[in-house]
Amino acid sequence: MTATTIPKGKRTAATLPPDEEKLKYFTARQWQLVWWRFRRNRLGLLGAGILIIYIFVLIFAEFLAPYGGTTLDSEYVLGPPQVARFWDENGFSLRPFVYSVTTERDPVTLAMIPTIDNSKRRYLQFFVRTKEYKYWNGNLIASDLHFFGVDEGTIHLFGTDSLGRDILSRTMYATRTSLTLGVVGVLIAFVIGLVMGGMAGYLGGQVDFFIQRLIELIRSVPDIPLFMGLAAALPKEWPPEKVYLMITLILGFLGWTTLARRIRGKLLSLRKEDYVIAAQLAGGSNARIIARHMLPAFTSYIIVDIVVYFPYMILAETALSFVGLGLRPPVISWGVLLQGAQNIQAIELAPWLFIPVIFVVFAVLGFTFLGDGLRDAADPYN
Amino acid sequence: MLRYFAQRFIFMIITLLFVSVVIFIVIELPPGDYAERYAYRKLASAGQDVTEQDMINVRHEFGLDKPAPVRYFNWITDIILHGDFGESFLFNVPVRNMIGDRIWLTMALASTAILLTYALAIPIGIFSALYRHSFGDYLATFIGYIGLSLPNFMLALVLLYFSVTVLGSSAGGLFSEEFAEAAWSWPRVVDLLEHLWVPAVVLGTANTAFHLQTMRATMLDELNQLYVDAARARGIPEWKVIFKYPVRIALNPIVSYLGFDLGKLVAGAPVVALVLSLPDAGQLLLQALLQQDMFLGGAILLMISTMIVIGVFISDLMLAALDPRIRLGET
Amino acid sequence: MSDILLEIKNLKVHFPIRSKQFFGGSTTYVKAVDGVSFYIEKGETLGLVGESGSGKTTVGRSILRAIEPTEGQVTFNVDGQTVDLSQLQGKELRAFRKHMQLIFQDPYSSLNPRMTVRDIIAEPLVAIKLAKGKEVDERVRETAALCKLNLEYLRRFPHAFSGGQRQRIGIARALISRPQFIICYESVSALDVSIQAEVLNLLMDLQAELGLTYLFIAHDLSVVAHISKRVAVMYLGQFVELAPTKQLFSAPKHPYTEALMSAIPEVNPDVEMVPVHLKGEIPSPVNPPSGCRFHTRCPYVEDVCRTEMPEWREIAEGHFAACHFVDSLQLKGTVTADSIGVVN
Amino acid sequence: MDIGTEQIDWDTLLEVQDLKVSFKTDEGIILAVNGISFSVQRGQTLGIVGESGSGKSVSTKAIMQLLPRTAVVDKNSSITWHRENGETVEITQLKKGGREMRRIRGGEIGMIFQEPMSSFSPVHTIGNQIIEAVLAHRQVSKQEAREIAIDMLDKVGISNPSVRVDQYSFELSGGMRQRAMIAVTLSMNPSLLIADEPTTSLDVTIQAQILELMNQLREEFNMAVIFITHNLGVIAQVADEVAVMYLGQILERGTAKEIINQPQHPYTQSLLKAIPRLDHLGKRLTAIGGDIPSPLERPGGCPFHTRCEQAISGVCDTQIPTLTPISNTHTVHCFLYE
Repeated sequence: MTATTIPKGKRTAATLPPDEEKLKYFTARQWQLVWWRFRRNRLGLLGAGILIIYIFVLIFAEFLAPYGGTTLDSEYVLGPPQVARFWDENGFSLRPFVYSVTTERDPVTLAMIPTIDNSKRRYLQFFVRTKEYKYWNGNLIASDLHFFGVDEGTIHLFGTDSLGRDILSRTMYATRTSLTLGVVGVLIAFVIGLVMGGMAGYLGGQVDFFIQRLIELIRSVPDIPLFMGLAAALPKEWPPEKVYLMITLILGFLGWTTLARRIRGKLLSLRKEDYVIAAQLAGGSNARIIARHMLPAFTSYIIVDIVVYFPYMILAETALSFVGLGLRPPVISWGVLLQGAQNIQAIELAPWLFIPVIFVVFAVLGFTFLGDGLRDAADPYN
Repeated sequence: MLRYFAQRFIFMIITLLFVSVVIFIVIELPPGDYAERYAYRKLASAGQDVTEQDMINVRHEFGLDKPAPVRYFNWITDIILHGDFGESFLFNVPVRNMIGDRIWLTMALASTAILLTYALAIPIGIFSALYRHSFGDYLATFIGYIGLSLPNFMLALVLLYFSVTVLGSSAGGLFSEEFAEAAWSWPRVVDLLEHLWVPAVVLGTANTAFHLQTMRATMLDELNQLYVDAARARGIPEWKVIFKYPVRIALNPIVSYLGFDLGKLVAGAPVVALVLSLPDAGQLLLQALLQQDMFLGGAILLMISTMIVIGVFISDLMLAALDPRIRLGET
Repeated sequence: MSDILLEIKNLKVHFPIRSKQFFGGSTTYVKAVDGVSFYIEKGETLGLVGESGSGKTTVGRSILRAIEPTEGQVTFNVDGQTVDLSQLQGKELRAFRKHMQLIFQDPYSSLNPRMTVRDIIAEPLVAIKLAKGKEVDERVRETAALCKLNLEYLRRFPHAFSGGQRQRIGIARALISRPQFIICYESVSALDVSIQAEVLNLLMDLQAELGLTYLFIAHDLSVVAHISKRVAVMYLGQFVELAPTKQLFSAPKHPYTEALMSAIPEVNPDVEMVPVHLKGEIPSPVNPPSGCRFHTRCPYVEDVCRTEMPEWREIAEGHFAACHFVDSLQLKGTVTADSIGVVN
Repeated sequence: MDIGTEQIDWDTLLEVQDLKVSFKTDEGIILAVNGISFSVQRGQTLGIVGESGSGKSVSTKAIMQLLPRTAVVDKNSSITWHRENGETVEITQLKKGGREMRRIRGGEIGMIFQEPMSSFSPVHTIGNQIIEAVLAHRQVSKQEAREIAIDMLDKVGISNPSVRVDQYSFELSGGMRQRAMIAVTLSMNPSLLIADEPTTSLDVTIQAQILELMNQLREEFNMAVIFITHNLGVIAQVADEVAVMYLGQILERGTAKEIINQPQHPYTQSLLKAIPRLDHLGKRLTAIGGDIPSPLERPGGCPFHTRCEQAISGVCDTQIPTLTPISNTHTVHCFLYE
């Protein structure tokens, strides 16, 4: 065979001119190589960046959100987003401010109408102490420190919903719910997939045959309609936590066949790899071969599969909750938030109710970019 | 070939059985049984008290006192032999009458979405692969990313907003007012087609993005195959080389996905139906599920699933027709 | 006769092929190796040649029990003891692996890319706990030096190396447990011509130095002839001929050997290649032909060949063949007897 | 080039002058072929021998304009094709997929590849691909083209051609596939056949059959052949003239007998000493030290100087040796002979 280009596997460090660079490359471990390749992928880095922000929000929601998820502001119902500004006709201010709002009752409809008072500035303050919260629903840390607030009155950067709840705060809590649900769902899918795929791929024979047929069968069953049926069958009177748990389980079951297939396929191909056979012929025990030779080889692929799988989870939860079959209030999730915006009137009257969808889109994009970037970098030896 | 056909056919039957069992379980899952509701609805609405004896009578009447396998058997034989899906507790009429055209509307919607998907994804995918790293390729990739990450109800709302504000008419529904309750006629079909494109676009977008990516990736693989160079070395015109060989082979995975496409589209149907207020099976399914009208919901699920499973079977056959390696049992 | 290291008796490897149907279906067998017997002497190189589908790969792997043989016996004479390999199980088998190793064909896929050269070479020692701590490092260094590997390379990963160097790493790994027996499976065929010679020389030097015994499996007859003392020829799962290299190449006794050797393009423009014409294609090992397996393609076929399987017998000292007409056929070798020197 | 002045009785079909091909990669520019020149005469077989990375395949792909988009052919390179009717075409000036180039591809220069399996489309029958080729180059009807296809399959020794014509490539064995590939190529009646390692993936007995078939067909069709291989045995058997390539350059050219019996270049010499030969059994092989340099670290001067035992320091590593004639038919690029 005459190579016209250098196959990547055979790529030597010739490209790194100085000798030290070369040596660095020659002695680089797998994750080092993966990282070197990954960091050249801009979209991948962008995805990772987006997700880091999400994780930050997920962990510090109480601190970052100016209000609680269910705090009502009767002074500002269905109010549009307030814009933080640095200057207006009255001049420039180093500290950002919003205008204050006064509410009056409409004498005819009796609805509360907020009006913005351009003359009064409410300055943004950082690290304010306002309402106390207990961290992470538990009693671990109690604090009243919030990232920001205003000196007087209220601030709603994303506006409020029909009950006067702050959409920014709710979006942050929803991020926590939806992402953790995704994580648990993916974990369930992954564990089942790993067990089934692992058994099929490693044991082979009858077990493999049976599991493969099972997967084939399950895959030919249209999954989402069935899961909608299952979700609908959940008793209405169940508490939100139980519904959350069941929805997670249902979503988890949604994906295990794909993961199991991939794991099986990878294991089968690994079992035939020369270096794995070499390890067997060296007298290595099964445990050693799995731990030392097979697992390191497929960890990176599994990570990619898991990352790539998240978007399905997120979108499925959003869609299920949106139509009312998934999570239900008082749980706050992206899908639940968007329930309030099911029709055209909502768009016309209060378009800011859709702000949470931007978070959904960016989360999905983040996972997709990261997944694609990782996939390209995952196998530095090919 | 015959053997392959038989194999796929048997597999289809097994799948259908499996699906029907799962749906039966779903139907029976909610707490309380049909008898309770039936009895309450019938007797309580008439102002009578429901006694234990009434319950037992009703249970016996509907065969609900029999063990689950027998109930399943009765349920499925009623469906197969008499087309009897039970009674909708929500509407108090036989499920069969409820579904009517709706299932066909859903199918028409799904088929339109699939056609739309193919019409967009295949040529753009080919273009992207041929002009890799061009501006058009990047644009297609970008649109693909967006298409995959936008929840379809969001897209529906955006299109709705657009049609109301810009076009001045609502894009909702499947028929104009004058045809909504009319009998089937040619103008009604035309009217349907005029309305179909919005939900079809909404349903098809994510799938189009997915197929676009698949098409592009397989095309890139196939373009590197030796047989492409071999064809060029025979002096075949470039367009013919591309369309006769790599394009033809890259179509195989798309065809093999037909069944799954149907599944994905049908799954999205209830959501879109809700936003666009479509009078199709998706909307009815959603209503039934939300109200836990399980006989109605189960019936629609069963019909939809059957169509998908048949779709999978057909795509298996089409793939065999397209790919001699499968037809001749090579792989 | 010198000591016998390894004896293989009636080795059979049949692979079941299950149809991909949903319901069972009947199981058929690929008879990859179907009754092979031979021995290997201590310190010699036995060459094994055959075309694709002949079963030479399976013979090698089943001797090492990388594949479980269906039938047959493999006995090893090691440290004054006779060990029946087919009786060893689990831990015993793993411990015994220090006596026998394999050098792979592909220098790229046979090294775990995630391990340093040091760890790759040390693997057999560590896997069966033959050494610990510093001793491992010492033996790795010693073995690497033996294989003419630069010791600075030990902390590098395989991706730093070219094919030739990688193959040396593979050889070092095979040698570290100081095995007596090594199977070289196409160990030089993936290498460039100019690199191949170096590795062949290394293998021969190591053999001389450490008294190794090789089973050298390859499709390139010139390479096999160069390194082997005796050569066996396989066809469709069976041995057809086995003889000292010189004898086999100058006076083959089986028509298949003759055909095979006549097909070698010699590096000599003055000698025109006159290949023996074989009819048809190599039959499927699922349904091998009756009688002599070569009869469907043999230019000298007679009726008896179609029905009766020829006996595998020793026709001269150390020269075995399986053909009904061993004594009557006048077959042509590719070289004259005196043009061959002594290799081993 | 003064080679070939003695062989005026053969008309030159193809002349390659100073061909340079480079590739743009992420790691930098790879000079795959660095200024090679050769010519092919009607009815003759030119063997190009070289190890991996020598650029032998790239040069023939350049002739067919089959190089990938990342490849750049130097402006000063010239590939001249002489038609049967005396016309001369400069291939480097032709549009890649243009009409003229397509006429040459297949119709005038045919090509067969190393992997007969992947040279055929898996979803089209063999006949379909032969008929397509015939129709592209000959004015015949579909029915006639099919007859030509069956006839060709018969000619290349495929039994039962009227059945085989409707089969797919995966239904044939490796040897049969390569025969079918030859049939596709010959059905267009080219005057030059480029064979890129056509027997490398085949077993020896099959290789022998294919080589024999090619020899026989070459005579019957009076074709010229460029035969690329890394196997010196095959070269010795098929080639009239041999070019030895190393790292994108031709180091030595001559008749097969000259190259194998009196090699001049140190690389050719060591190559011949490094391969086990049945007529030299028992002699220890002389290995060539070192590795083939990475294409990204191509040495300056003579490309072989890093591994050459006779390298003259200060000369071989700085200057590129020019062409030195050894005989009328034999030339070498080496300072030892300048």
